[in-house]
Amino acid sequence: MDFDLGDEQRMLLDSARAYLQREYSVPTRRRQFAAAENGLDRKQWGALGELGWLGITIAEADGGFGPDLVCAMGIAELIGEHLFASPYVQSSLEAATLLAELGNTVQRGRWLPAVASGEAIVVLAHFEPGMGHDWRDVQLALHSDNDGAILTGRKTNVAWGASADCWIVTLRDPDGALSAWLVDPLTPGIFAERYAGIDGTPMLHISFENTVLPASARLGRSATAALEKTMAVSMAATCMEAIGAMTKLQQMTLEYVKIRHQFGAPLGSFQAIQHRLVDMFAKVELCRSLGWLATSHAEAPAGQELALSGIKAQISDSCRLIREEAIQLHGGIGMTDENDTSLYFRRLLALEKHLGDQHYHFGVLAGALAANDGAGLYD
Amino acid sequence: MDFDLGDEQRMLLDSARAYLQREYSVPTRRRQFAAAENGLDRKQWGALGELGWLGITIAEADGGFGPDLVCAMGIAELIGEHLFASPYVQSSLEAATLLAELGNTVQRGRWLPAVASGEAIVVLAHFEPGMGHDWRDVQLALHSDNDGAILTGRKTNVAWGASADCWIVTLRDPDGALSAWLVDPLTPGIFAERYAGIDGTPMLHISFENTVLPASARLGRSATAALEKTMAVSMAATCMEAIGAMTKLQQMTLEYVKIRHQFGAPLGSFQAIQHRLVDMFAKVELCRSLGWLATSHAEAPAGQELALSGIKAQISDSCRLIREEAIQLHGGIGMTDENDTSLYFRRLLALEKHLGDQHYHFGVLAGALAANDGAGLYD
Amino acid sequence: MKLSWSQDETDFRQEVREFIATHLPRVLRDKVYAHQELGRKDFVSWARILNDRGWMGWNWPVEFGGPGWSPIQTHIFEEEMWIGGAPEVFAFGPKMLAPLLMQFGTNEQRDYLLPRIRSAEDWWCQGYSEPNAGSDLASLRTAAVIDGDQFVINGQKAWTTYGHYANKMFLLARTDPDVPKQKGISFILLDMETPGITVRPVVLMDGVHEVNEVFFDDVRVPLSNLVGELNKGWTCAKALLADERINAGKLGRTKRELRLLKRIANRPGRNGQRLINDLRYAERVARIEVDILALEYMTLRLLSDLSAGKVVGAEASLLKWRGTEIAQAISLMLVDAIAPDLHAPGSTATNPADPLPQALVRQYLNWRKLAIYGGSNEVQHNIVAKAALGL
Amino acid sequence: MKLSWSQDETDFRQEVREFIATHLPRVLRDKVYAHQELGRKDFVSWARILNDRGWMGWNWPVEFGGPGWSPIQTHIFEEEMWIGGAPEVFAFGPKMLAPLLMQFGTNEQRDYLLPRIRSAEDWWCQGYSEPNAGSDLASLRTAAVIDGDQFVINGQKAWTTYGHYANKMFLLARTDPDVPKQKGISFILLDMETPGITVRPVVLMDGVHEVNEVFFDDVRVPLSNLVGELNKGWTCAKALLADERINAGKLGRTKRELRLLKRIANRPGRNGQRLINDLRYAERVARIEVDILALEYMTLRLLSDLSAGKVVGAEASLLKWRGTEIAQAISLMLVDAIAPDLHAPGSTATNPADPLPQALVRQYLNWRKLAIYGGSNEVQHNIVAKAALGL
Repeated sequence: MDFDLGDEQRMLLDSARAYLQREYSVPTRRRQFAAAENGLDRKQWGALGELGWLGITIAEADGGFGPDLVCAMGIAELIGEHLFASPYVQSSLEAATLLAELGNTVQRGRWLPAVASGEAIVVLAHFEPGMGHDWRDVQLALHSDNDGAILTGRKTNVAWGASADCWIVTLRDPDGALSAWLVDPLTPGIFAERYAGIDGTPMLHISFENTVLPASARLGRSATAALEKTMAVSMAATCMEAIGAMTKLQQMTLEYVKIRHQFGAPLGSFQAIQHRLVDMFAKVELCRSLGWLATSHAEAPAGQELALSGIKAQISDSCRLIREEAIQLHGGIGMTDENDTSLYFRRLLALEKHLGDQHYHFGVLAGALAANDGAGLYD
Repeated sequence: MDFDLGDEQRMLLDSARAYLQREYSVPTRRRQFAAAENGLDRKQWGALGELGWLGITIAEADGGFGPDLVCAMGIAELIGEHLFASPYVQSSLEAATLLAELGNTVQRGRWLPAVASGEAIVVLAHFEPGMGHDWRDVQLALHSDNDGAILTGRKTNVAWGASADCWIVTLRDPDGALSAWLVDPLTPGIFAERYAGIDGTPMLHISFENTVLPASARLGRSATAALEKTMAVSMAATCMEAIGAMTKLQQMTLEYVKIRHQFGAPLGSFQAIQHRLVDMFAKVELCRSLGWLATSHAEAPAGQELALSGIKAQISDSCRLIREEAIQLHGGIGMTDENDTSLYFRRLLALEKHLGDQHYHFGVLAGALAANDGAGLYD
Repeated sequence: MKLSWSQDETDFRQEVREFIATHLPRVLRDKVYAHQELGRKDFVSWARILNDRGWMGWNWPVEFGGPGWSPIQTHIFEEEMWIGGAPEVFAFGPKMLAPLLMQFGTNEQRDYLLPRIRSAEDWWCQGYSEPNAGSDLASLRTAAVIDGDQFVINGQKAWTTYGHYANKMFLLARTDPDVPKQKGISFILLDMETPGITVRPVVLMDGVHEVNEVFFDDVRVPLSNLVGELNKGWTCAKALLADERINAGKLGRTKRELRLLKRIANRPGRNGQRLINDLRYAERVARIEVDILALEYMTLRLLSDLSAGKVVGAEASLLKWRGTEIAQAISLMLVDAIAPDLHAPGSTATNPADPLPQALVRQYLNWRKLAIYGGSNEVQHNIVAKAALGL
Repeated sequence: MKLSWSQDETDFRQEVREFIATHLPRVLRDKVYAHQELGRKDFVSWARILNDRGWMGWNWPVEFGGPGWSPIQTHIFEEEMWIGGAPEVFAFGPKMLAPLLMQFGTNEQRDYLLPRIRSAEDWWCQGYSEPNAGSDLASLRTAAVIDGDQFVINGQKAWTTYGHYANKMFLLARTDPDVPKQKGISFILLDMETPGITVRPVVLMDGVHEVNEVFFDDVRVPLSNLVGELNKGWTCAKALLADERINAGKLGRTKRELRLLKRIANRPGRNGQRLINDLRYAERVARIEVDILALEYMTLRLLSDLSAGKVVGAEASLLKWRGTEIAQAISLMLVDAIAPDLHAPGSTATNPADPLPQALVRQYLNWRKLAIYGGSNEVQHNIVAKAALGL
């Protein structure tokens, strides 16, 4: 049992924290979404590469400085805390994991150093309309001859898709196995529609119409095991981001009740309010313990799927409680679009649902308990 | 929509309230269980007959003063409030309903006037070991020739069984239908074991070993419809009794926090405590509204089974909340056997479980919603 | 005691239902059912249809031009309006100001204003809340100073719902700064066109402009716009606040959303499964159904008390907070039912043919307000603690 | 960072587990698993076995005769004790008084008392709570007046757990009535045989005699029984209370009850159905499992902090209240699982061959205390509000 960070990890995270405090704020996020073409400043992205954020998940042999998942999860937590809008999780965690697990020498050489430096952004196009919470439920099928694949169908909820230089698209092979493909967004037969996620994140809805992918675009043979690992990593990152955002929102609420006066006294002097803030604090601290456990599991995800489900379930549940309490304790002011609280609220709603909400994941656990005569997270 | 009691109903309930206030208290209950053979004072029981309690559910033609279920439910509420220990629900509601629905002239004449006067006590022996919450799951089967029935097997949880002059035993006919039989407790081949329910109520566990019941003991042909009505009535009475007990426990807790000082002030001056008492009050008032609806449904139970399940579920849930909050707000003193709070706690646990707890009844509702495309209590 | 609908009540409900079915324009109804934004015109056009039937003052006595219905009838009417998909008739004019004018207004005020409320010629907004006086309403600071035969108003109101639609406002202003909080407040009417008034839109996190800030800079209104006595405005406001709370449960709307929830939960997903067949989800629906049932019969019980002339006090607070809790719970369940396909308010939906999912997210975001406005649910708890429990 | 057990930790756990498996008398283990009442002899016999192995002072440093384990090892040891079905070794002597003697005691007190705690020769009880000083401990009134070389103690203690088994008590008494609450309190040891002490049994609603009232009528004890400085007893008590809170989670016991819960939920009913196959019930189990997981890793995180020499403050309160909430939730689920067959404590069961159901009801009733004693969960909230949030 070792809960401590190493010195190098601590240094990288300290510098990341300092960077975000200096360079980023919620107003920056608003300007970012309002101004930049895809909501992303590529120059800043390059700077992150230099700071070591983007390559920390990538082996040195592939042009990175890692892999160090613990550090990456620490960055995810900071991203959540600062509501930093970027394809960090998509490119440096999801795509980098898939490329490292599945890519051949050419594919790795083409993309991993570029992801690590920030030169390239690669994102996963995985979800499908009506897919629900089960990431395994991929139905988009390829029709292939040996030279490649022909696709017709749709992917959706592709976060930062319009900023990407390359997509990794997941498909069903004719034999039902999962496969992953590197796809140039400019390939003929692709139509992308932009929209914003509930928290403002730029998203893509992608339609394929007889799109032809060359055989060389295929990443490895079966993508199932690599996707399992990727989803474990992504789930842990989602948890850590949520923990960062909850921590910040709980602190904002605490500060607010200390200054807001009603009935001649600060709100925070009323015991009923105090106890609710204590419950928020407790929820966040319990989630933080689970978040580091998720990180630990993401490093060696074999056999930890159920535990990750449980952790995501609890953290999703807390996302709801923390955001709803934060608004209620702020009162009307917290509901306004111009107040930061409402942005954290919407981000926490997105994180609650992303990769499965509490109802889905408690269902996974319940199903396992019922099927295994009561064996679940504990025997 | 008429929520008002009639004048006669009001008078009877006023006199019942006055009687209980004058003649009964929790210490009386303790003495009653400690002293009387079966926990019942037959002289007092006769007095209740004279006051009109026992015959209020029975038609005048059968020697009663009713039937007036609204009044009977009002009495059930008072019984709950005073923790009055008696076979009122068993004899005057359950048995009287079954006798009225199923009895022939001889059977009615023999038992109903005696139940109404208090001369006789009749109770239902219905539950079976391992039966769970579904009252329809009767498995004790009769082996019959046309002259009657031969029984081997067990009934349990027979409240006030040892005080009864007659039991009504429910059985499965050879064709699977439910039937009900009048059984003299002294019939050869019957062995009864006494025990106390969680709240102290005297209970019987009954074993039948080749017990022979004459054909004349049979109540009507099929007992299904009559049992459905009986259970609706009994469920409403359980709800009303729970409401009475919750009301009293909530009041006791309110009074306690007003006098108990901690940290230099009455507990009731702390806002967190105040809000919890308000939530208790709200729960009880919402239950009260449901309780009267249950009463109304018990008068015409056809098609109301689902609604009664929903009402019992909510009230069972509140039984838990109210008793647990009452103890927590009393602190240690409420947990002692000699404190009234602990008696109400145990009674509310019994009422929560009796005739199905919240988990069972919400399950009934959930099952219906799933089976009927979402049609439940509302369309 | 008979807790079922009488023939008269059933007939009355039928009459209301048929009127809505025949007179509510389909396009309006469809907008409401689809949770699309309604404009001023939409609201006013329906109000005029109601007025033609004599129902705009639906909770008014006959002497003031209302139908003279019982509290239970009023309840049935409102429920049918919600369930039938009618645009909301906002309480500000007909249900909040009007009863107050009947009780405290002068004859001139009544004669002039009540008919204009009924005909929807006037759209009233409420000037109560201020940035530093939320649930602690009595700490308001907007001042009205008497200058000759006029009040001169300076200050700021917040959270003014549909202030940008309204041509009139009733407000609470401080007319005596030297006495304790509640004592120096007056209840004043004003025209939104009066010089010195600025209405600033406030967009909530659902992306919708519904509330406003209203600024008063030397706004002059005649003294005759005072309702009731000078410095006795709190008495008026209190009567009105209680009314607002009974109204706030909005049981009919909750039932309408429950119906929608079931429709969505009963839709086959892409693998043919229906959410309602998951017993865990079905139990959540079951629990909310019973919660609604309890609230409904609690409401009917209090309305019945009201009919019998009893005073309904702290229990109205209970209806407000339980009603809003249940509404919020349903709005969350709706979001859960459509997740993970959540899109930002105002963003293009993946399937523009079905804008409902997006509208449901908007509703969830918007309905956070229910537990905050009209006296937060925490304040309702304080009220019950004091009034009902003596704490 | 590596949140999995090291080889050393696994080996240590195995060592403890094997010791329990080989040295814990079966009859004791079976009684514990079946939730049967244990007597003084049962507890003491197990304590002596532990002492023979050198583990009775399991959280003590080597210099005082303990094994010198790390906080994580201590945690593993306690967990295995619970899971293995060992009788509880009550904290009063080894875990509460002993660390305090090590910190504040005189050499004489340590040399005489610590070995007697390890050998279970002394059974200590705690004299803190009073009828009017529950969670507000500092308002206690029991007085100790100095008379020559003795304290003369008068007053009353309440909720004295196993006071009828104990031969010694440590108590807080007021030694200076003229200063504010916390300031005039001293920490005093006494012999339960001292004249003037009356122990009155208090039966709780589970029908069990576990706690007592203890009355002091001119009880004389030597001044040398004072621990620490005169009037500085609160400092001692505070150190001890924090310790009590970390202990109060009793995670291992919770895991043991979870295992029992699953065994019961997995038993076929009379129609062959198993409770665990009801996904609604399975979800309840799933939720409690994740609650336990969160509490477990929160505990390990704090123990890790403790090992690193960091001060663990308000978070210990959190462990106490979450731990007891979860334990209570499991005790309720156990009752739900065996309902409706609930019988009174002490009543003949329908099936005396299986007294477990009755014991589980007794446990549910008894465990209401968890959220009350050791500083109620409400007081824990107050502590966190002040200490961690600055409210």
